[in-house]
Amino acid sequence: MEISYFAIIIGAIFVNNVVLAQFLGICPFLGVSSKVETSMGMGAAVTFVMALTALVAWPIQTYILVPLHIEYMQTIVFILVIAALVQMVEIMLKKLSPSLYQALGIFLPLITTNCAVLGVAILMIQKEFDLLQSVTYSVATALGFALALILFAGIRERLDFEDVPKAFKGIPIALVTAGILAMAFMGFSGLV
Amino acid sequence: MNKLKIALSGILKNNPTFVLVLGMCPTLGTTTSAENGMGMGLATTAVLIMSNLVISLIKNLIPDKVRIPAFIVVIASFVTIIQMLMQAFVPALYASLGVFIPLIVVNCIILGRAEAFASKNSPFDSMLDGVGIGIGFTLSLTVIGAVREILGSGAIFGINLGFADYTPLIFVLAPGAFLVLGYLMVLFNKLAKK
Amino acid sequence: MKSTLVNMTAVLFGITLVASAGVGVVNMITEEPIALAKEAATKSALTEVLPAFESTEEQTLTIDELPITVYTARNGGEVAGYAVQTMTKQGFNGVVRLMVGFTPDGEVVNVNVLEQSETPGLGTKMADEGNVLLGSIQGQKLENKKLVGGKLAVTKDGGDVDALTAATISSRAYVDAVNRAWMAYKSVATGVEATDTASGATHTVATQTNEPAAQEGGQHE
Amino acid sequence: MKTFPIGGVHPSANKLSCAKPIEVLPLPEAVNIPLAQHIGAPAVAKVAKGDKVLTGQLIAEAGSFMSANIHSPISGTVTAVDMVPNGQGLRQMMITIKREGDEWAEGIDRSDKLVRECSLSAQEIIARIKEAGIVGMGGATFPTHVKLSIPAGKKAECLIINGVECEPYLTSDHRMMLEHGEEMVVGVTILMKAVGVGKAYIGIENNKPDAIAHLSKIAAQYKGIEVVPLKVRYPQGGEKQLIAAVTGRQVPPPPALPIDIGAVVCNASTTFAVYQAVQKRMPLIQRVVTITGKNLREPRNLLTRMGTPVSALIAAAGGLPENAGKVINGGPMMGRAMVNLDSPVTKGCSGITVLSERDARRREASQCIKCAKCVSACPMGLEPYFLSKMTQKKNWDELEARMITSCIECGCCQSTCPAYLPLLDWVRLGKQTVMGRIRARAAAAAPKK
Amino acid sequence: MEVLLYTILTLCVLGVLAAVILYFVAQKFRVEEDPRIDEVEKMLPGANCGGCGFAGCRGMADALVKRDDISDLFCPVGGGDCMKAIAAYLGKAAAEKQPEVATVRCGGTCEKRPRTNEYNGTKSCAVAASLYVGETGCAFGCLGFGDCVAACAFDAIRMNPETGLPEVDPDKCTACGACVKACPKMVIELRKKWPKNRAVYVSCVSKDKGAVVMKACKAGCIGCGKCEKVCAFGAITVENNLAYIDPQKCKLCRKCVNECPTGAIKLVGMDPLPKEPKAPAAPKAAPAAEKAVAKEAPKAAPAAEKAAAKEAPKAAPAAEKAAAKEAPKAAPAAEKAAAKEAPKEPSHES
Amino acid sequence: MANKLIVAPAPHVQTSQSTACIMRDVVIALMPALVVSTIVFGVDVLRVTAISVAACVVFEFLIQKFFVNGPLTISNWSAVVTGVLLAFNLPASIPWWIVVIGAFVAIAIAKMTFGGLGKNPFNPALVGRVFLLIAYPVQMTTWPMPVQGAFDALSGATPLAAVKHGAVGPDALGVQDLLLGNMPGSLGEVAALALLLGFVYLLWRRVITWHIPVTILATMALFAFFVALGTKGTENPALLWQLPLFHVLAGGAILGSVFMATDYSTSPMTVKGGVIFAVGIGVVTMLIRLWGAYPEGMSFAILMMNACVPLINKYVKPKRFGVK
Ligand SMILES: Cc1cc2nc3c(=O)[nH]c(=O)nc-3n(C[C@H](O)[C@H](O)[C@H](O)COP(=O)(O)O)c2cc1C
Ligand SMILES: Cc1cc2nc3c(=O)[nH]c(=O)nc-3n(C[C@H](O)[C@H](O)[C@H](O)COP(=O)(O)O)c2cc1C
Ligand SMILES: Cc1cc2nc3c(=O)[nH]c(=O)nc-3n(C[C@H](O)[C@H](O)[C@H](O)COP(=O)(O)O)c2cc1C
Ligand SMILES: Cc1cc2nc3c(=O)[nH]c(=O)nc-3n(C[C@H](O)[C@H](O)[C@H](O)CO)c2cc1C
Ligand code: SF4
Ligand code: SF4
Ligand code: SF4
Ligand code: SF4
Ligand code: FES
Repeated sequence: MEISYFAIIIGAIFVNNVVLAQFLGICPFLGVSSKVETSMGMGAAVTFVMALTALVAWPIQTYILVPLHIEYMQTIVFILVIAALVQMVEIMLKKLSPSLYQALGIFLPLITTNCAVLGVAILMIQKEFDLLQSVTYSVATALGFALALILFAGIRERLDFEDVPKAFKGIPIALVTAGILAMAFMGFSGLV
Repeated sequence: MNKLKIALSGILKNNPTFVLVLGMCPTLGTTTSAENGMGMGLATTAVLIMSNLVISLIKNLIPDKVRIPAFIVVIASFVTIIQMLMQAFVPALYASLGVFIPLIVVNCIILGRAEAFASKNSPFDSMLDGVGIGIGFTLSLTVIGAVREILGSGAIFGINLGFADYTPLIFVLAPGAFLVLGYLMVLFNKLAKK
Repeated sequence: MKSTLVNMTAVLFGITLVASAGVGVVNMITEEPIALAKEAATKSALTEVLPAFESTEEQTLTIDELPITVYTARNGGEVAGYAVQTMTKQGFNGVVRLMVGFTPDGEVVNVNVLEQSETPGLGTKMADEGNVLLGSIQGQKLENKKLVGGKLAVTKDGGDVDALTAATISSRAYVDAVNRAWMAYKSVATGVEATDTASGATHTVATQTNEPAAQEGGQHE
Repeated sequence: MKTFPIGGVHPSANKLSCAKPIEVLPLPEAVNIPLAQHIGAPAVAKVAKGDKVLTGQLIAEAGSFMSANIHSPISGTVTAVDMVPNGQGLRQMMITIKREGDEWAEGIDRSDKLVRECSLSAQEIIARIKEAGIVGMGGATFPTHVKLSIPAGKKAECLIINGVECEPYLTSDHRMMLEHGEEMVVGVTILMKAVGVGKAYIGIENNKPDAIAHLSKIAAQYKGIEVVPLKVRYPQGGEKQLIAAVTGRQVPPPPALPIDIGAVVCNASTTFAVYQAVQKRMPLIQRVVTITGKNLREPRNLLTRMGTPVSALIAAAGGLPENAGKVINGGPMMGRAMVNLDSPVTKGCSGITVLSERDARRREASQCIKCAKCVSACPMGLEPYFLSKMTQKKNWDELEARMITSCIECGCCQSTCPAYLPLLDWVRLGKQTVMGRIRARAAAAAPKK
Repeated sequence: MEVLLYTILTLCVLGVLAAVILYFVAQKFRVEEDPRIDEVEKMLPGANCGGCGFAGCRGMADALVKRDDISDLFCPVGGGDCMKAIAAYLGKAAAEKQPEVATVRCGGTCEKRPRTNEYNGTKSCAVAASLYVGETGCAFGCLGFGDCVAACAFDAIRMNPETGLPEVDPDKCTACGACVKACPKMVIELRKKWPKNRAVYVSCVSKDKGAVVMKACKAGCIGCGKCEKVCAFGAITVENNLAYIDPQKCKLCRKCVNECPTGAIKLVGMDPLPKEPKAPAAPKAAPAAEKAVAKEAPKAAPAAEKAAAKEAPKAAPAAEKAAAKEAPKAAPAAEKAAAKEAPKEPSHES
Repeated sequence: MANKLIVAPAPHVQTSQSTACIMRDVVIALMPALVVSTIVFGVDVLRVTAISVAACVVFEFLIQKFFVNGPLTISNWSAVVTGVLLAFNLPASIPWWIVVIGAFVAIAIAKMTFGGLGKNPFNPALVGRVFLLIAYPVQMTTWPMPVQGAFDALSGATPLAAVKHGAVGPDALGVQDLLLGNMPGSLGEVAALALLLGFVYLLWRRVITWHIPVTILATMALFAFFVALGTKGTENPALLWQLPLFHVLAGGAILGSVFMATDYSTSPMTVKGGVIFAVGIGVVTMLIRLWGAYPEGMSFAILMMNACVPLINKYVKPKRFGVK
């Protein structure tokens, strides 16, 4: 299927933002967004893992699951691969680049249980992308995640600073904010 | 520990949605109606009970380095089974829950409970914990779904309440999900405190 | 437990063995019901848009870069009608998928909306019974409509298909999908390739058990 | 017209006493002379209880380099050297003198004769200034001889005389420039010599056209002195703002000083005092003080001996009005509210402002509406709202990063806030704390070397 | 059947592959770390939810192990029990120390200390203190704007609107010292906490001369030195016109209280001695008692105090009342025991 | 002296321009547009505005009374501004209950949830508007015709919608019509000239500075210019000025840039930040207008950039004195 890369990118970042429109990866979105700097690290880590996932999951689907007619094993296989991969990257990063590990690695365990990663792997297969498209899609999705996360962290820092009403402090106000942000992002619909 | 307490704590004290704030994706993504919310809740509950049970059975056999992969394979298997069963017997619900069914695997609640509870407690207790948390999750999702359905489409469990023309559609869309959950959480905290 | 090579491997092997065996068995059990369910879904979509038929035969074409499936329904050897599963990406929120039924001589029998993610209350009206879009084409031969550049068009664009209120975009998408269906129908029914179709018919598989293009799970609401 | 580059406000000028000539306030019966009338170490008392002193006699000596001499403003007997409450009610070491006549110490030329020529060297000039105990009279009370001793490695390029008087109400510098313009300009030439520059600017806001005209005429007779009219805007008189307005150059953030960009700034009254000290050997024992306020019967400019109780000034202006709410030592933007009206006039006191109760009481603060008026009013380009809020949250590191130490405490932010938030109250506290932390850090780092 | 076979094959191969790769990667890239981090991580729920503000449980474990003060770290999933267990494991529970209590040393109530001006700036002691003397004539006393109240995280200190002075609830106070740091006037002191919250202290910090003090405040210490003379234990010193009672030397004999002409010495939790003090035995008994328990941190109260406790049963809690009545002779012992136990209480409370 | 002396730290003067005064000025600045709108659409305009303002004020009062402790602040007029601006974003034919829901969302969700005046990160009136747009798309996109001199070519669509769907070209409406408001549209967006009058008033009263509005409009015009250049510009030079002018005058561009993008609490605190913010709004607006599904992108663009404001405030600092 021919789809322009531009359309994939814009679509994944703005129009169908993972967090705000597709509801994937909400837990880290709410959990790791209280500081802008942290959320940048998380965004980078997710981008890395998602790209890696696409690179591994697509061949597995195309060259193993489909030929063997065991597509129903998609979920298990993908998640096993992702989990092992993430853990491996984490172990390696810790050794090879402690500074990078400090910046990104600490987010890695969180990512295993981030449904955005598995979600993207499944969706990219569903959308019948080829390998390059899949990688583009994954990275764009991750960037969308990072964008939402960083914007959101900025707002939450401000909310912390401003002493919002006690009852709303923390997650509730974050959810309300996310709701309004989602409304704003709806403005992009139809862009691609 | 009091067995009943284990099961009940998942509903109020450890409510996965309103207190632990876990598993937010399906909570937001599948609660367009009470029915969908409930369906998702039940599917998750089933996986949760079984994975808790199995993980607590095999907990002592698993080396540290492969703990996460091992747990996840167990969970994923149950999810796949549920997925196939739903596909076969409730295809409509399966279709409307979409990608969130396979994503039960990564629902933080399941792995979270596996690590926090099942890997430390007896199989029976773990199952009870699964039941409690599952019920808590299902109830929360049903309530959120119901609120969104009433506000957004003027119906509940598909029964039209007669004011559909006046309801703001936004509640069945993405922003509405966040808003409803946010305000319900405040409400829950207020009520739970009393 | 300590993480030695042997027990790490053994444990993961054991778990994957048991897990895969379990899942495999359940798969074997559910394979048939799933297929049946899918078939039932397709069938109900087909029966809704077609006159009575006994068997179908499936064919996938690519029209304007989108895959379109044509089901040729037969009663015995005779063609009872054509059901075209068609789609467009010009909906207000992306993909719209329709099943359009034609009589053998090209009259639109009915249209079934398989998938859409339009705005509830606006674009979703295209799936309502007796909506104006359907009303504009049901029971008619499309070549008799007011065509613009050989294609069906909404009134705003010079055609005579009435658009849904305040949802011109969705209406255009609907019409676009119907146009595609029409071309596919023409290419299959008359054997003539649709004039502006990029690539021709692809493979033809004459079994009913073959999976129709699955409904994508991307829809979220 | 020239002015400083960012921020600033336009408070109503209320220069009630600008047309009132300088008059001499009758000598007080007793004076209290604080030993710390300047920035730096307090002076060390040279007299004890019971000592007789003459007007202009040295009674306290500079305690260190950064300190200033103090002379007796009257003649009489020292009755006490003790802790006495100052204007803010805080106890301060003061010398109390009971007046007996007005006998002057020897060597002081009290005539009005203008002495233009000055043949002293720069060192000698600075020595005389030091001896006369001159400190900045623009409010900061920085010992002038310290300011004029250019540190090794630095070079002054120009002298700027601060005749801006941007504070509302105050007119003492204005009157000084009008009535003693000649002497002041001679003072400028002396200061130029002291710091070794050939160029001096006298910055005056153009709401004092008479002073601009008067001084321009006089300055024309001298080489290298230029009167620079400035657009009216508070805090033009702030040292950094004035330098930027006149020369276009900006002093970098602390710890940089004006001298780092070659500028030396002296207040107009200080310059006059320098003239008197160098040419007439007159120590700094009196100054012009504006006593003003909308409800005062008679706002005036009074030549006042140091140590005179503020109450005497108020009495000379017709007494404290019935509805008086606040008495401020200085002007309403930067002055300090007083609790003790018996406290003395000091070297840095250019005016006493009396506000009615209605004007004095702060309006009720509400919440910040993020109008950013404080940000655009801040002449130092700071974010007062953030600084204030962060001080309340005790986020000192962030405060330092946001350059709270640059704040000149001008009050533009607070006076412009439509929510009436007490911004400067907090910013000042935050600044003090952060400066303390910086000093502590420096102290901790020092011994290691 | 074929499909089943492939299923099993694929997954098992992947599983084994994952295990082998993970093993070798872990071997090759092993990093030495504080083993306690692993332990603590295990004690955490492992939900990796990020709810603690760290990225995953390991981040939290790392912080728990590495930070000295872990009181502001909290795992919402594990809850209080989990945090307690970890604190115990890491041995980071607050070290036990002599119990202390924040004590406000200013008696200048609204009534005793007339307001001379009206403060209209930010209601903050720090702001007011850096501006001027305060609303009263006393340059040393409490300003009354409650910085200390705002500083207390335990709601242990409250402003009494009647007196305009802060009051410490000794049962809630954890002696964290936040208020002491917050007070710009250094009015608050952490003093030894006696059983039943008893205390004797000079409730004034003014170093002004007596005459100045008397003008500003009727409750201030004028530095007359009478208390210093009457104290048998040398606990009181007068310096800069201000008396100070050393809590380590004070035996709560209360003689100074009656001596003070302005009432600046405050007595808490006990009735004052009768106006004409007789109690001849007391001073003598005391040193003996002191010697006996010299090693015990909070020294036993002298017998005289016991007598007082009997005289004022309403002040003392029921249990002690009973003890005092039943065995007046044994009282000192009982009290001693109580005193020994006392120190542990507050740290449990925290 | 009657009382005790009052003591406070300097400064001892405060501005007379209070919060209430500023908000009142905004209301005054909106009045010309209200008058023009009433002439164009009839008394319905007053009905909608009155309901909106009343509902906003009542909701704010109720919430402060029963849910938040703290002083009542309805006297600061900010709810009135929100009410008027919300009304200005609605079609005149909107049913009353939708207005009330919009006011509720604006005040209760977008403003008071965050702590009220000055703390909300998103523009309340716009949140209300966008909420309604998504919730009641039919009612929100049904535009009444001007009571006099209906403009046929548009047949009930706003000029932007009409142009977007290719029904007419950007030159279909004369500049005069756009300036005077002779077109279907929401209450406040139709009268460019009246809005500009309000702009001048706000500038004069020093309520806002020119940076944000002018930058937004300039960005939009530039964007449109380049688009025109890139598409048909070479064949039809008139388009080079028609398209930019059209986009600046039509729809909510002026209303949004003058009154809504300048909302204090939801715009950056520095001039530099404001310019970045404004460029963002201009670009996003044009993206949505030209290629998105919605004919009008101003509301979404402002909300989207509102979300960026905390980051802008964090990283864009004012020009510090003495720092190069
Ligand atoms: C919240 C919202 C949702 C919309 N959803 C749709 C939709 O699903 N389908 C559609 O064609 N237009 C949709 N629109 C677009 C507008 O209604 C657009 O003006 C309309 O499609 C074209 O106008 P007309 O059909 O009245 O000529 C939506 C608009 C809004 C504000
Ligand atoms: C620690 C310190 C050192 C100073 N050193 C010099 C100096 O070497 N040369 C100089 O011209 N001014 C010096 N100053 C004076 C200041 O630049 C300035 O004139 C004084 O602080 C009063 O200015 P203000 O009223 O604007 O605050 C110094 C000031 C301080 C506080
Ligand atoms: C906000 C502010 C406003 C000031 N306004 C004046 C003023 O109007 N006139 C003046 O002579 N000094 C004013 N000063 C003091 C000057 O900064 C500086 O200290 C003085 O001009 C140096 O001269 P001096 O040391 O001779 O006083 C002001 C200072 C500040 C911080
Ligand atoms: C210049 C200016 C513009 C304003 N714009 C809006 C606006 O667009 N929407 C709104 O709800 N309130 C607006 N207000 C009112 C008020 O600031 C707004 O309710 C705050 O966002 C509430 O915190 C405005 C106020 C001013 C001074
Ligand atoms: S007082 Fe400080 S922060 Fe406020 S305007 Fe002046 S320099 Fe800026
Ligand atoms: S001037 Fe006042 S209201 Fe405006 S931003 Fe600054 S602190 Fe807030
Ligand atoms: S701040 Fe600390 S020491 Fe002070 S009262 Fe509170 S708990 Fe006690
Ligand atoms: S004790 Fe200190 S901090 Fe507390 S109110 Fe008094 S002056 Fe303020
Ligand atoms: S359920 Fe937790 S990230 Fe999606």
